[in-house]
Amino acid sequence: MAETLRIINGRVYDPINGIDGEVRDICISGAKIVESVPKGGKTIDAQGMVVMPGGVDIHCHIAGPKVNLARKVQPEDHRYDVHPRTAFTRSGTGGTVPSSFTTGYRYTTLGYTTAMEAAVPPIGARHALEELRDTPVIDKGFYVLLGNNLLLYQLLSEGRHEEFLNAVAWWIKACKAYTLKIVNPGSDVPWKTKNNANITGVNEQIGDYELTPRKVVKALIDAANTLGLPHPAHIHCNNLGHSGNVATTLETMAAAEGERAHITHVQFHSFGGQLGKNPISAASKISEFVDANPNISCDVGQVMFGKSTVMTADAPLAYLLRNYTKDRRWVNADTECESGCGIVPFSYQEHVYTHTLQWGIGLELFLLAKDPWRMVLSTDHPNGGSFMSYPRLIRLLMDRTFRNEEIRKVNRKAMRKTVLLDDIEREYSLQEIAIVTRAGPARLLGLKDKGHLGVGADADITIYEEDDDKELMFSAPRYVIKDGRAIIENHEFRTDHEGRILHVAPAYDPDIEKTLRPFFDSYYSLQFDNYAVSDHYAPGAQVIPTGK
Amino acid sequence: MGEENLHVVENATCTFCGCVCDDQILTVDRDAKRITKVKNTCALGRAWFTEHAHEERPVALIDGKEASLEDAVETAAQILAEARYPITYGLSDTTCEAQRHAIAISDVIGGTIDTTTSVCHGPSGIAFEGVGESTCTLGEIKNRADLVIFWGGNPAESHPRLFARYAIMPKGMFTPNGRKDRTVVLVDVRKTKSAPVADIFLQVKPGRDFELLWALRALVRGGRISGDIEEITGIPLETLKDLAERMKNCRYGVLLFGMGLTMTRGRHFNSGALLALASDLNDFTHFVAKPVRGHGNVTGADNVVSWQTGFPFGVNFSRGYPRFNPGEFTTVDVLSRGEADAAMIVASDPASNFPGPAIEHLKKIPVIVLDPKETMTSRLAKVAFTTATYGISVPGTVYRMDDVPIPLRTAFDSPYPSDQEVLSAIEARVRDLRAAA
Amino acid sequence: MAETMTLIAGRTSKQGTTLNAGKLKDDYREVTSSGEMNQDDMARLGLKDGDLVRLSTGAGDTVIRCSGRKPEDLPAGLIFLPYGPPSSQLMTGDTALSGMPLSKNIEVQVEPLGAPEAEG
Amino acid sequence: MEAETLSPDRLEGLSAKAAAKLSVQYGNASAPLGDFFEVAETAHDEMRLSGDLSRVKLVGAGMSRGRIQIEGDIGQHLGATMTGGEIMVEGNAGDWVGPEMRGGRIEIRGDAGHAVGSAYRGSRVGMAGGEIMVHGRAGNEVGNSLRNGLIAIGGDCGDFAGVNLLAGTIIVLGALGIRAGAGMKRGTIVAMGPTEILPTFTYACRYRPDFLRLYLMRLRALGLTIDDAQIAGAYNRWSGDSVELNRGEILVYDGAA
Repeated sequence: MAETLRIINGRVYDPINGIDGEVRDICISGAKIVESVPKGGKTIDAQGMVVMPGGVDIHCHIAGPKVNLARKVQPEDHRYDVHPRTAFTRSGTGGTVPSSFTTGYRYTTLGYTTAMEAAVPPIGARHALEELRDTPVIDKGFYVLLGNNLLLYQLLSEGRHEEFLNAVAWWIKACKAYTLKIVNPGSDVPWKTKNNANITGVNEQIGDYELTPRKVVKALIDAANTLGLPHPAHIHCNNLGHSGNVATTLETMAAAEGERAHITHVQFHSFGGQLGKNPISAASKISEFVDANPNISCDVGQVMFGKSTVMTADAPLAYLLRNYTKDRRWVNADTECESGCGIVPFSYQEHVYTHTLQWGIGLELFLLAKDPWRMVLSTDHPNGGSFMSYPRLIRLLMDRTFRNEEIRKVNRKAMRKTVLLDDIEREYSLQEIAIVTRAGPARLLGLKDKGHLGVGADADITIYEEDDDKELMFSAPRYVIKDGRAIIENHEFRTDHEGRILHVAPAYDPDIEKTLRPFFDSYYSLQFDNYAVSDHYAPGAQVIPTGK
Repeated sequence: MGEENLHVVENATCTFCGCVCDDQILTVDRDAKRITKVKNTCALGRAWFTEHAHEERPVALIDGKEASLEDAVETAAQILAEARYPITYGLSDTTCEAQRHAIAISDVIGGTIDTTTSVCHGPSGIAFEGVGESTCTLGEIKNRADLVIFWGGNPAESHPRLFARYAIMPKGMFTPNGRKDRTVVLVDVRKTKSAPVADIFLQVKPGRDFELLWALRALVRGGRISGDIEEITGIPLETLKDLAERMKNCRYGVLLFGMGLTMTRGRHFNSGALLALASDLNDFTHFVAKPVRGHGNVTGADNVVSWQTGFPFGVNFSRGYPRFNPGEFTTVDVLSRGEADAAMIVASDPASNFPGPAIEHLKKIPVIVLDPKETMTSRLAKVAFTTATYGISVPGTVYRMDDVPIPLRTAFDSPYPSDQEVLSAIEARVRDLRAAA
Repeated sequence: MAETMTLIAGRTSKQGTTLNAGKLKDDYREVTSSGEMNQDDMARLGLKDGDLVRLSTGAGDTVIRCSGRKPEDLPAGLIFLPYGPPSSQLMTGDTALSGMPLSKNIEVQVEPLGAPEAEG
Repeated sequence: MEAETLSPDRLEGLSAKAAAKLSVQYGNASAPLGDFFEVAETAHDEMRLSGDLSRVKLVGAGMSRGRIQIEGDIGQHLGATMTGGEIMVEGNAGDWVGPEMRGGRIEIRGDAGHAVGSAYRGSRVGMAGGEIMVHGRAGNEVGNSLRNGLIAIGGDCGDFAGVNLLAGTIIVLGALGIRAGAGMKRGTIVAMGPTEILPTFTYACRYRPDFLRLYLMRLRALGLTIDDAQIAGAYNRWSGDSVELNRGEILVYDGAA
């Protein structure tokens, strides 16, 4: 007989099921939400509290090769933010790139129960999975980098579409990934062969390939949709951080031609102005396009002031940013045939024009969005700031007075380039917060059992004490329930929990190995037969179905 | 008789050195528990696989007397749970799966965990924390590198297949003619067996690597350097200028460096100078650097300790959370200063390669050893476990010197438990003991 | 008449292969206690291939068997010795905040002992 | 043992009884101060420590005021990140004297270990204010990443003095080890003894720096041995490091003017 739990008297926010703050009971049996449970089981009285599904982070960097390099390179980031062991939980360190255990526990202390690592090179999949296994409590998965893959480029440029599609499926399955990720498509070619150059537009030819970023993006968007991945191609556009990149971003969105596509940390891609000059805000342009095109979804990638760590598969970007910080440290790591990454310790400051503008653009994107289901919350942790700053971001969205106070503190010149000085009235409701932090991301990820509290849903539930200070309210939930178990009760950890790996396993024609093997034998430094990741690395994983 | 049971293991992985070649083909006699033939290997790999007929030893010894696995685990757990300053060291010749339990034990008992990194490329790790690193996977060297510089290392003897498989000979995407498409430079204090492969050999005066690297940095960045550079380093200014130009003008350059930098006066600053030089060169072209790591899974140890604690080695848990400070929490220091009151050594032999004062202290405290073979350290151990060898009788994960994780295939079963099995048993027991305390 | 020279401890393939057989085997002992020296230095010290020298530092001392190398391969004043118990006898515990004891380019006193006693 | 408890900020106003109850870290467990120390009545924000403290770490860490007098040797991390107050050590000190300190004063009558007034690993800035005086010798990495303040060493010091120096002054009355000032951006390193200069430094001139006289006279007043010739004498000036801004200087005493 499975353990049961009943949550009573709480105000429930469950946008997917159209429940907006009604007081009602939630019944849990085992790891699932059920219609009812027999009387007499364990009960939580949520009188005066807010009940929401567990938070879902659609885009963060928490595990894998580049994350671990970023940990290693910043001992000072950990030294003054330690995470002691408890009777139930392992110790670790925090900072902008916490250790694996601390990452899991800290997401839990915010009421988040699912998080997706957004960029892992295929060759590092095994590594990412090993780290995710040491990331407790939350369910987790990762997106595999295929946007600069040289074999895929070859197949695509030679018009071998069937093989291309099968190779994409093979790679996703071999890595146990959740979806495919595209980062600055085409950039690795000039980066590695032309004195660290970068791609400058979606229509520029990629090296000697008969390809452009637009063709690569379109082909991978189609592949993801043809394979019926629960979450579409997850795209980091070209020209991140460059003035005027809004044009590139709009062209990339248009390249989807109506097909489903997710544009990530869109704040970084919403710059107006002229290349080489100071950027200005083009948030409204992006906002209008997204509202008008339901096939497109975004996460914001909000910048929050303070310490951050730039860590990205967009190596040319990190190379550029290393000149914008006093820190001596710059990490670059090229990955054979597949990818690369760059890391720069960074911090966003209120008095710096560009930093403040980015902060403003992010807020604009939230406040202008007509459909919050397709403009969900992220800081591109830890690029825009740590996930630990989500509560503060929520307060900025929910509390107009607080927001205006903050706006007055920052670089005035930058604020004038946004609409924020017009005292925008919009304040996010609890329901809207539930959408951008849970229901929305879960729906975009195609996680049917997450992001809501209906019968059959995973019993991942967060219970907050209502408070006028929304930052306070969202930084310390009273209860966090994962898979039906109360992990946090009265703000304290009561037990440890593993959480599941989430991945997909699209079907492919086994003959594709005839195409892959020779390429591996020629250009890889490890054996084809040692490349694919075995189940040993994802015990108890949940395989999300693909296909229409 | 064994003939019928000859068995072939393809794509096996050699864990003897940091090259972690995963293309080994083993012929195994499973009756005799021996590997009789190895293809695609080097002298070190052949010895690693073929010399590995396991020894007839008890699974465990307590005070040198044969003991049951259970009693040994209990005694080890008692020692660790009661210790005030226990240190765990080694871990570079075992799987990541085992390493995870070793760290868990240190966390639970408030101990210190350190790996052989601290006496290998630990200084490079410290340097990394100062200047970062431009680096790559070995396949990028194979596919792209047209200038390969070996500094303070002797791969011909320490990493024999580094030349043939990854760095000099292989034909790659942009190096279709293999060796012909590369210029190879070797910098060392003596003409080693690696010297013959080099187009250019620079014989630097002993202990002058830093000055040479620093001068190169200045040349590359257009800074001035004094005229007596040849007196100081033994290398003429013209030769240096030529090298600087080659570096700036190559298409994809790589600096592979060894312990000629990390073990000499200057240590972390020597590595730092080289890493900084490689980064500087990216103002002109694409340039990477890579420490040539020694043990089969020392890189895995760095990775696992890093993701679990935030720090790569020399981590102390005595306050209930991880702290990092080389020179304070690194094993040679902790032992030489006589601080540790118990030690667990996993797959390493400090008693044969640590400085005298450290070995003297090891003799004074209860030591727990996990090793497939009898070693000088296991001889002075209070509790000694005989464990199965990773990559031969134990599957799991190891990380190549370029952080690429590679799975292990087994050749034959061992009568002994794996490090992971022993360590997880100890972990379970110390958890109980600490909870009770 | 001891001289000051520079010791370099390092890996060799022989040290590596014998290590597999076991560190307590004679081969390994043999390899790790056989060093190389510049021919001219040996001549000056009146040493022949196979002769013994005592190496000592502030930390300790050890006796090794030495053989000659040509000056172009091994400059004067250098001694090369494969890693092992003998070389570690010469290291001190101070790592200068690096965790790494100095193991290469150690200043050592070199004292020629002449031919080894017949083993028996 | 780790005893950051031993700082005027923590002890001020406490009775001996109360002070004895404060905890220190002994290995992996905490224990009352009184188990290890006999606590006499403490004078108003002034402490005296005696006995063998060479294994006691972090004494005076984070202190902001008051005075600590240590009769004998002291362990690592003395006065780590302190912002004010004064620490006086009669004997020798371990590694990391005043790491990342921001203000205050530390004086060591004997020798100090490595990394006097330095940055911890990963930190961009080391000592950023205050003064450290060591009458005896010091180890490697004196003033690593120093940004502001004065470090004076009475005897010789080890290698890499003033490595990555950002600003501030290091005065060594003995000889410098090798590679002093490697990577320095700005700031001044002064040496009385002979020293080997990195090839990336260039000789500028021989002169008599006025600012140095003031420093030296002050240090002499504080009890370091400095003769008139050194105060009035001439110094060879090297500028570097040319791999960085080249705006730092190393001054080496070159006899009477």
